[in-house]
Amino acid sequence: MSPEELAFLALAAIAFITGLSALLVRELVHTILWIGIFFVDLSAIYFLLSAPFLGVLQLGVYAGAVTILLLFGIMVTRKRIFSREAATGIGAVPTLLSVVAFVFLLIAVTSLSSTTPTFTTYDVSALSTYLFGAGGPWVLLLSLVMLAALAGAIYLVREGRE
Amino acid sequence: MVPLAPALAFVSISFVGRRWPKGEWGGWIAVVAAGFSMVVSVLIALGEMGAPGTYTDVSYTWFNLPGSPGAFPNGFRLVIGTLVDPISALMLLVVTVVGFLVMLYSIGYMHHDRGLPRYYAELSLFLTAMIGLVLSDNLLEFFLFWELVGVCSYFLIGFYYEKPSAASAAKEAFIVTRVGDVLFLAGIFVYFATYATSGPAGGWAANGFLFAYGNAPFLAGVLGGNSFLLTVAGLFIVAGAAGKSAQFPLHVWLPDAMEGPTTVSALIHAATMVAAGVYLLAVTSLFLGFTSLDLLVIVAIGGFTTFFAATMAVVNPDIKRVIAYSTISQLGYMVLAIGVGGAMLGLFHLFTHAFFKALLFLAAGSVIHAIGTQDLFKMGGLRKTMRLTSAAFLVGGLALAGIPPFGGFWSKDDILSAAVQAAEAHAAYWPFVVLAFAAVYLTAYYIFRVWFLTFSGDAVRDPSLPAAHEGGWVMQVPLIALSVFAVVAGLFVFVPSFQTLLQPFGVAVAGIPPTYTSTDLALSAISVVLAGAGIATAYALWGGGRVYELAPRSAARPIRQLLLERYYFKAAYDAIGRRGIYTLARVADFVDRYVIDGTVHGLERAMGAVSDRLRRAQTGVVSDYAAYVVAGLLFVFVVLLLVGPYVVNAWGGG
Amino acid sequence: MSGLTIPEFLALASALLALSIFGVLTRRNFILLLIAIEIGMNAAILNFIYFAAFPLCAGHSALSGQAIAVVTIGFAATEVAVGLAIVLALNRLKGTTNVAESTELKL
Amino acid sequence: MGIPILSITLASLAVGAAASFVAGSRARWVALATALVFVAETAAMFLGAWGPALAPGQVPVGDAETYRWISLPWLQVNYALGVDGISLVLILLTAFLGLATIVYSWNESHRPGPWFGLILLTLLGSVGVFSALDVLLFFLFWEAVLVPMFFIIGYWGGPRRRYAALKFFIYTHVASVVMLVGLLVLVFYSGSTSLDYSALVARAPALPIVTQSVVFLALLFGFGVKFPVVPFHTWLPDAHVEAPTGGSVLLAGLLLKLGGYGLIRWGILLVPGGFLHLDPIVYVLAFLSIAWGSVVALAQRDMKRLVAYSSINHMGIVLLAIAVHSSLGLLAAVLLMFAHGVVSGLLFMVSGSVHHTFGTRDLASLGGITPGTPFLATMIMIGSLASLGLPALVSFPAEFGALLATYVAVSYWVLIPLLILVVTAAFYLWMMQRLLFGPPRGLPAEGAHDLPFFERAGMAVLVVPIVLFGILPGLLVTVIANSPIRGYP
Repeated sequence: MSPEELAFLALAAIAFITGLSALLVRELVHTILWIGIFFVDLSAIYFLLSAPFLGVLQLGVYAGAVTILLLFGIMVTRKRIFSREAATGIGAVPTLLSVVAFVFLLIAVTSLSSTTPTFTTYDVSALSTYLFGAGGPWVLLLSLVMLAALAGAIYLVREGRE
Repeated sequence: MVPLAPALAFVSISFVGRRWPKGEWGGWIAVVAAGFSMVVSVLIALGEMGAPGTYTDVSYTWFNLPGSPGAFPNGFRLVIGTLVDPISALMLLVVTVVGFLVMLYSIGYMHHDRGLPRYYAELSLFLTAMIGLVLSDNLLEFFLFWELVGVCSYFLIGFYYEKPSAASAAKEAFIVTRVGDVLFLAGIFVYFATYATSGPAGGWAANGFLFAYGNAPFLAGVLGGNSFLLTVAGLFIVAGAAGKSAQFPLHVWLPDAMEGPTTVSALIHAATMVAAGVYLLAVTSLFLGFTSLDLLVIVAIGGFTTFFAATMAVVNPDIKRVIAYSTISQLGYMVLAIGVGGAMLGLFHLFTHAFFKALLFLAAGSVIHAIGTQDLFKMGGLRKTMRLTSAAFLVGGLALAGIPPFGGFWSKDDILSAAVQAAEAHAAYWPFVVLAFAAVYLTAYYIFRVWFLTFSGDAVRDPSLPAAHEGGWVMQVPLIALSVFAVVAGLFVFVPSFQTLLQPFGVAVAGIPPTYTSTDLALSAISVVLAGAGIATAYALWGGGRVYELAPRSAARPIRQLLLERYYFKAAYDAIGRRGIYTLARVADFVDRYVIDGTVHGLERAMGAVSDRLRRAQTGVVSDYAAYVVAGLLFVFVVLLLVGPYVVNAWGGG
Repeated sequence: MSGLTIPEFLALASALLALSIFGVLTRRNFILLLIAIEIGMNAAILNFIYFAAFPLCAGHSALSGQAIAVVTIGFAATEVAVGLAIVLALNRLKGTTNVAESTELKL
Repeated sequence: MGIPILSITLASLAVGAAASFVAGSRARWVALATALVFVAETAAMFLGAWGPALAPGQVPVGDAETYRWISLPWLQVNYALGVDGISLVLILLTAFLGLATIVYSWNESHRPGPWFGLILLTLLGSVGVFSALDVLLFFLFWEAVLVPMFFIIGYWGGPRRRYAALKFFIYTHVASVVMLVGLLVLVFYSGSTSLDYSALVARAPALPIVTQSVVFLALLFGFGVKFPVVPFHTWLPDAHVEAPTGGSVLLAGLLLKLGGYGLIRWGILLVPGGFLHLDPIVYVLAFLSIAWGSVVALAQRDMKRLVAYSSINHMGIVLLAIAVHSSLGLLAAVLLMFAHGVVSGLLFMVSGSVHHTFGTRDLASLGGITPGTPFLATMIMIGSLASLGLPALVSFPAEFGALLATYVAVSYWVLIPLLILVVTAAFYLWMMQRLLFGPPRGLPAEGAHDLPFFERAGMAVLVVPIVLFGILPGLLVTVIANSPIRGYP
């Protein structure tokens, strides 16, 4: 077993545990903590897959901005920041559904060709060339959506003040 | 050209008739048109007499579907045309002569009625259609005019439409004959389909399906001489003829049809339209052919009806109805004649019968016109005030009874001797031949019962009736003319040039002219003796103004009741029609309204209930919706995963 | 990076997606819903990046995998921003962030 | 044909309809002018109709017009119009009925603008259905007939008009959706990206029998509801009873024919294999409709309901003639559709006039109307006699052909429809006896006036084809034969 493999398995285990913990803990602020770790952990996986730009992006956007935003949301909507959520039952049906989904996905995944494909790496500059060349429409679309989202978010937040 | 004149009369009277100040104007137009047709018909008949067996056919395409492979390789072609041959010339004479005389008589008889333009228009239309029927050169055209005369009959029976009994009699007549008509149509289908799918290519494509002398051997050849199909087709034709000619068991409508004016009864329900059934049988037997089973059925129907109808005539108190039963009975003789292979003998009887039966009806009409009732038991002693009518009725009665030398004797006698000959070959015919002989006795009895009740005696039995008087000259001339015909029509058979009209193939037909061997003479003697016995019985019971009453406890009373109720046939048909079919219709209507629509409404309510349940699933909680989405997606995926490969294979691989 | 094969790797993504579904279906707090959705998004991004690194068929421009991942991260961030705006509006209107208590969708 | 006569016809009807909507009380003149123009255009089409005969697989090309409409790599929709003998005869029927209806309802005072506009829209849709040669175009016109009829029933109708209009709409709309699904399935299975009829008719008959059968079932349901075939018929009596007279005339005269036309053009010509496979079902439905319509009609007291059930009976015979699947049968089916169109149009007009004149259509409470209203009585007679198949009137050659073809195909089964003809005669005679004969009953005390001029004129417009084509059916037969039915056995 190669070091990369070992590293991946460890990171994967961490990702699953942190994700689960983020959803299950009853203290919302702890959730933010767990999800932060989760994002950082995924960022490491991206590095492992030789996608350093995305790893950085993950760190910046998710581990940074999104986590802060979520924390901010909790702070605004709560009178006391550290308060436990009411216990919610886990529920048989959702569990069953998610287990079925997992099994189904596993089956789907194993049905894919398991021949080890060649590992390819990319330059960051190649990615940026692609993004602002052939992938231009994607970026354009993203910017449009962001603009619309900006307007929408402002509207949503403003409306109640009047 | 023959039917054109009455057709023009029909059109002109129906469009402008109401504007004319007097109904008679239309009547005169109709009379002139009918007279014109009569003259042309006589010319045609003379032409046929001059050249025996002439067969002239002129036809036009009516309906043409070009050929295509498969069922109709030579296309589909229906034609309309006129066929002039000896027998159509004969029928033409009957139709136009009686038609003209009845039209003339109508001017006087219908004088007091309202709606005369309608009457003359319908009568002219009838004459047009009847002439068209006689001149038809194929079965379809025959059927077309067949239905048209049926409709005219319907309207004319219902001429006094304010009378509910007239309206319902008209309906009954139409529906009962319609039963025969649709079966006739089925028969046409068999012949047409046989001919269209395997007919001679050139002949079919060029001429369509015509009455042609070659058809009978052709059909017998294609279908096999005694085949099931040919038999069935023949039976369908027989059913159609039975409906039109009021033969058992479709006889019920004719007595009720007497609700129409007497002139109509004379023309349509005695001389022409009802004879169309016989004509159809004759034409079919000549051109298309019957199988032996068909012939047995025809003999059975004819012989039985002859007797059956005569029994009902014996007790009836209504002067017109007695004559109507006698018509049914006489038509039975004609049918019998066709069944025993003497189609031309049947047509000859049709010829003589048309005259003497029209005479009887017109004479009866004269009586009704004079005293305004049809009840025999109210009449009496009219011989004194209505000498001409009484004499005319007597002539008609003698002709009907079959007393030589009057018309009915010669034709009926021929039929009976032919029937006996045939029965010697086919033992199964015997019962019906015997019935036919028995009917001779009954016929003489009932018609003289009518004569004695009406004309003999001293005075009218019901004093409230108006004083009797003869009608005007327009009514007397037809009576005289028809009396002459009634006497001499039977003798025509000895005229060689007239014989050619009864020899459609231009060759001699058995019994034309009648041969008198010793057997024939014996049979004639029997029938004359039977007729004389009938007259004697009538005189004994009713002569000199007597009225014969059955003893109160007589065993004959129930029989009389049975006969008066017409063997309960009408009641039974009414029950089938009203109780049976109408009840079925009510049930079907109920099913339609409540079961089918109820199912629809039930579905609607069920949908409502289901959606009401489903609505509860809408909790409004986002998570629940998400659960539905996920479950649905997963379901689709799983199904695709499990079934997908098979589907892909089934579609031919992807 | 030679030892890693597709199933092992994608198994992680599958597990994360299942986790995300589980979260969305059970959690009642709006913010937790958002977090669960983000986990699912990350599972998807992970797949994109993975298939960029191990393209299934040669010659395919695998760079698009990474490009889409970039765009998706952008979308995800946007989504969180809008989601939080909704949370704020909801909180102001109803005084709660519990989705079970906002049932406007019900007929 | 250099002149796009079909497009001109459709355009003139559309312009007329639009003008009627805004013309207010002058709409009747607009409508009359449009109808006359329409008649002239129909006549022009007939003059161009004597072209060469068509083979079974061939597209009708009488006046073919094709323009690309929607062009996508995976979908080609054309604006394609064309007529052959079948369509032409039915367009002629449309012309007669349109003119008659407009003249008959000349004195419509209740919002005449929309009334005449909607009638013209119905005509427009019908002509479109009869000439469209593209699935999408056909469907658009098909639906375009439904909508105006819905409003005609729902706005000008009788007391239960809302129920009737809704029932009519739901039934026929569900049916048309099923029909559309069937046609689209056919298009996609045939591997063609074009919705054009010519593309379909070239490929569809070669599809596997199973596919064809499934498609045919969908089409049979879709067109069958329109026919209507028992047991999907209950919308018809309700719609007729509630519809205004003009609506009834168009409903019976035209809308039912859309079903028959659709089944021929888009049904059996496209999926002959499936049709033959499922032929027994069609026979059963046809016999059922014939018997059911006639027997139920016998129990009706409302004149319009009676005529409506007789329509079910007659359209059953049309279905039977189609089921026979021979050239004679198809010919007779088209001829019978024409005949039934004009005859039932006339009968619904007289029912409407009876209602206007005497205030009721209840046969049990009316009687002896002949002396007071002889013209109306004559029309009732002509209509009834034509409907029961009297020779020399237009139904007879059609019924004769249909039943003869039935006999050739299924031999003695033909006795079922034949004996039902007796029942048909019975209920019409019963109606005439009740209404025309006997002592006067239920008449207004001051005596009824015979019909106003425009009602007479409207009926006269329909009597002309009834008598003319009854005596000379060959005129129509020659035209109908100029169509793919020539290729059938």
